[in-house]
Amino acid sequence: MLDYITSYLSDSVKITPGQAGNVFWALVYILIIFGGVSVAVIAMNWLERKALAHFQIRLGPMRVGPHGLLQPIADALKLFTKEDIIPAAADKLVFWIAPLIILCASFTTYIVVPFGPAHAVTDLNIGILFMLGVSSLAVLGVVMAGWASNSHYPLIGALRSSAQMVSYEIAMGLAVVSAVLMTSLNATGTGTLSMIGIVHAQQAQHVWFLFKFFPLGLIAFVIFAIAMVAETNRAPFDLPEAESELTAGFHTEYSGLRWSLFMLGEYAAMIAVSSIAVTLWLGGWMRPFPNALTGETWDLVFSLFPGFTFLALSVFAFVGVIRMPKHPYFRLQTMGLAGFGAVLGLIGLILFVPPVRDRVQDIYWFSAKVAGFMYLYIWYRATFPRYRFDQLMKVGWKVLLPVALGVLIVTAILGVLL
Amino acid sequence: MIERLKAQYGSGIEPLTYLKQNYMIADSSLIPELLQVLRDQEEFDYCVDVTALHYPQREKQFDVIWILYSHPRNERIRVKTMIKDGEAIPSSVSIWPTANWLEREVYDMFGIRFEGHPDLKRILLSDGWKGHPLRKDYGIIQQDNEWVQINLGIESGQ
Amino acid sequence: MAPVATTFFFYFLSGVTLISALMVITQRNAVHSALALILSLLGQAALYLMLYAPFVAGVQIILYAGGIMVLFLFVIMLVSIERQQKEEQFNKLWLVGLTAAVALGGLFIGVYVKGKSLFSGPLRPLPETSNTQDIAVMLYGNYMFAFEIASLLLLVAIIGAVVMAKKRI
Amino acid sequence: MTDATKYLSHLELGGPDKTYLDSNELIINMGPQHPATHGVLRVILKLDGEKVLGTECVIGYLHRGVEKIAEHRTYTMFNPYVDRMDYVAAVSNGLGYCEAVEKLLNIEAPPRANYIRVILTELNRLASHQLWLGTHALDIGAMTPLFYTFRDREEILKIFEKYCGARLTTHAFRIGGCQYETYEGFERDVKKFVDFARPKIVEYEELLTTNRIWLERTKGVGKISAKDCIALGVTGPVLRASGVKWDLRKAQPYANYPEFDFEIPIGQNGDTYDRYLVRMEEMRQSLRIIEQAVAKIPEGPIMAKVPKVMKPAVGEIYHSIEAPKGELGYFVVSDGSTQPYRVRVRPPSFVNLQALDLMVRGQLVADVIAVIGTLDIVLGEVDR
Repeated sequence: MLDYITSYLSDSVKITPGQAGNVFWALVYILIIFGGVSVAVIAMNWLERKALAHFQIRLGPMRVGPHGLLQPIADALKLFTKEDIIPAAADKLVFWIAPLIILCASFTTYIVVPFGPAHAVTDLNIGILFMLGVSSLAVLGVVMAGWASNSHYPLIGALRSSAQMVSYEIAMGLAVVSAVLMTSLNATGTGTLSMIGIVHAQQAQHVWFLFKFFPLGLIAFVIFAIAMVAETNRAPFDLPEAESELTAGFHTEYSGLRWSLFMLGEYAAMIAVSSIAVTLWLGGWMRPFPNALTGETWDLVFSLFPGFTFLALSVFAFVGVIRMPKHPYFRLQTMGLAGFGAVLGLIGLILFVPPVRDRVQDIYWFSAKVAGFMYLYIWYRATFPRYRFDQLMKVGWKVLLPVALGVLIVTAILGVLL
Repeated sequence: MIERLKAQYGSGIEPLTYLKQNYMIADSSLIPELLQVLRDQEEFDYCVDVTALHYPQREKQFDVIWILYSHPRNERIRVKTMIKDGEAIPSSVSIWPTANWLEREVYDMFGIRFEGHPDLKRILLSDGWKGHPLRKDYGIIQQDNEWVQINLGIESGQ
Repeated sequence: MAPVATTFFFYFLSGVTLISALMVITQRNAVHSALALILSLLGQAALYLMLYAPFVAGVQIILYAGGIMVLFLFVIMLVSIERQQKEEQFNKLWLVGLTAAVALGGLFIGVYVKGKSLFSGPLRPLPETSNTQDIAVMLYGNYMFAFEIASLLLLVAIIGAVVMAKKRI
Repeated sequence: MTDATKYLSHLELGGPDKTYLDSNELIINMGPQHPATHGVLRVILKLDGEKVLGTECVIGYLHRGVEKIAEHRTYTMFNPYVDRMDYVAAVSNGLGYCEAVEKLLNIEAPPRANYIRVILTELNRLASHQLWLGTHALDIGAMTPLFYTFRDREEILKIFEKYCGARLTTHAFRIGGCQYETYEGFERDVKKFVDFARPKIVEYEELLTTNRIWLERTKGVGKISAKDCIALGVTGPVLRASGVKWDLRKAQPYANYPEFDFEIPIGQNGDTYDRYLVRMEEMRQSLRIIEQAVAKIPEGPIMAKVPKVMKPAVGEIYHSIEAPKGELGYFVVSDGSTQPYRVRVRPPSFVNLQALDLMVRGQLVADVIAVIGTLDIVLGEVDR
């Protein structure tokens, strides 16, 4: 048994636990990813509120913990302890299952997300297809929630979202296919649908697919980036939960824990689709300029990034400590912030240790790219008004779809010619 | 303008001016035509307000007042007519669509019925409201007292 | 990866598929039927995975469970369910249905009994990795014409549906 | 004339075009508790999918019987009540009422009082428009302008607070003039505000005016022609956006507006976008008026000679002003006693709201929100 566990850890194994057939490590990975994504969602929740607040000249959460750092936890506690209401006229079973479907759909996709060449649960050879397929199941949860609530606003929200998600899936799929086409530009002429294979293809072709056949890759990427915002029901495409029109859309009748499951699912889905975009167009786990800036020195420099990032965060925290009011009332908060900064600094120092450094690099670059997308989500939300339903459909069917088709065809032609 | 109207309707209208504001008291039988004429021939295209006054001592208890404004002439005029309690008056919704809600409000507050109004029902008060609050004989606490007597079993909520 | 508990999963998934398929026709509520159908389709997708046909499984999930069934639900939700539940089933051809079911069952049993002699030769499982490529070769190589005909048929159906549903185009 | 009447009554309209694949109509209650109905407005929507077939407004949830209260108060005692009608433009309400009673009493406010009145009223117009912009943008989904406008509105409210001690329901004016002399540094504060507010308006416009989604959401939405506007009695920026150059400050001037140089912005299409532009320009014009008023403000008394007990002669008066929402009129009837025999308020929001049905018919649910926002209604005034 111990051998079975340690066999995966030997240096010669350079594949995912799923491929190696190691169920133990696959389970460990699943747990790590589940926990990591949950923590990321919590962090995202805090960051979104903070960043949005600063966009809007306010402070955001400031009371629970230093700079509101414990706010998401307080919120989670509140949601856990709230009364669980099921409307009397609701279809109880469907009402009960709907949030679970959304949650399962968005978390299942992480099985194939490649955080590194060996850092994924498994490498399905239909990886990207699997991700699109499973994430498209989330719409079922939305529709079920809206219908089961037996109320008008959720029903309209569900109708809107089903139409919206089905429409944008098509443009999204076409954009993905044009990226997949690019993977076949090698000696054998066979492409791949595997997430890890796609990143390897970018490595082999010495270019992120974003810049491949410029500007074709860029256009496909932009189409995907727009469609993925629509897929996850975020501003400016947040019609299914348009607050000012439908109160809260499909989850109007939900409260407490069930409601928080919707939120968890939504944020997990945001991270998941961003992961697809990173994998397909931004070189996945690869560090910037893996081919231009080669050699021992550059490898060392880039491997120091994770450590420095955490150190910088800890410096930020300590600056916050210094700027805290010197009133005794704030003593606990100041100490908390200092402790938080110390933890960040410690993590940063650990990340400088060579074996850790080498293993964590891939995950760091992948997460950093995904974090960029998360920031974009917040930025959109602060800037854009909401589309109207017919305009949304117009954008999806009359702009994105033809452009995506055109990009696909031109990519195919260029692929044959070159 | 006044002369023309006077010539047309004779003693039916009585033009007056108070504090530089023109108004006329018209016989209630003239009402739909006079308003129509004011709109079509005298260009009073904007009905500012429809309201009423209650004089319980008079025989004709109610004044119904149209406040009109003419965009081309930049001029206001008020048309006033007197009716008895329970008497209906022709609606002016077909002349100025604005009058729809304004007449509903007058009905709600005074109980004056407008004949030919497309949808005459209470607007500000609930459908089950008793009485018409802007009549002078309507006490402001009677509704309240009735409610507490029924629901709380006490004499007065004040 | 080596398969684990194959027999158990096969019977489990078949059971899920069959029971939910039965629920599709026994449920009174149309939305429940549709949800059961989705479950049935997902069970099928999992069975495809067990047959080393991941591409077909993926397409099954994307197209049927995630796409077509959502549109089904969309339509069902727009139709008043209360009215529908009161209405009688429009189809009285249970005799024909029974005959068809018996015939189909007979065919299945026949294939099961005589199958070995009908399809002689060893089973040739395709390697997992080249599965997708093989499907592509078949669809766009060997059966190109049939494939295009099918897509043309679908196009005609779409146009027909639009014409029927919309008074003015 | 117009066929607007036929739109106005009501939901039994006959079905939409019947085809054999027709879907069901949906009746939705929007409000009285709804984030986008700006208070307790309830709109019953009859929908075909997302298309609006008809609406009916149910109002009166905030009815307080202001007109009845007036009959039981003296002229002076009633003054604070008018602030509670359009509570985001309380100063305008007070101005209208005070001027109406002054006219009835045949007195005139002294020049300095008039200047103070104009400054405060225009500041209030600005505050009202800022509140409108923030909430309207929020309804359409743009969150950020709300916070920008509230930050800037705060500066106006600070001036009000320093002047009369209240921020929202100011009760700033008295019949015959103003109660309070300006505080030390009032002019400086107002000047500072004008310089502060100009670039802020540019800031709002940067966020919205050329934003593609904003354009798509507002252009061609809730269109209403000038003819329909006049027939339905719609006034204020809504009327001006339809191309009618009619502003009571110019048409029938009151206070000392003739002394100031300002423009009346008008639109062409009468859609939501034009109404937005008109209000944005009005904010600039208000700043212009404030700037001129502060520069010219004379010394002198702030109260006219007003009898301690007000007993206007028997008679009646109608006086109206250009409130931020439109024509705000007071019809005051005196029977010679200390209490008004009747005070009728002609509320702009109430009359403008009547146009909602015409404006949203045939459009989508999302447009109903946009149109309610663009009508700029305040339920305190609709229901009184």
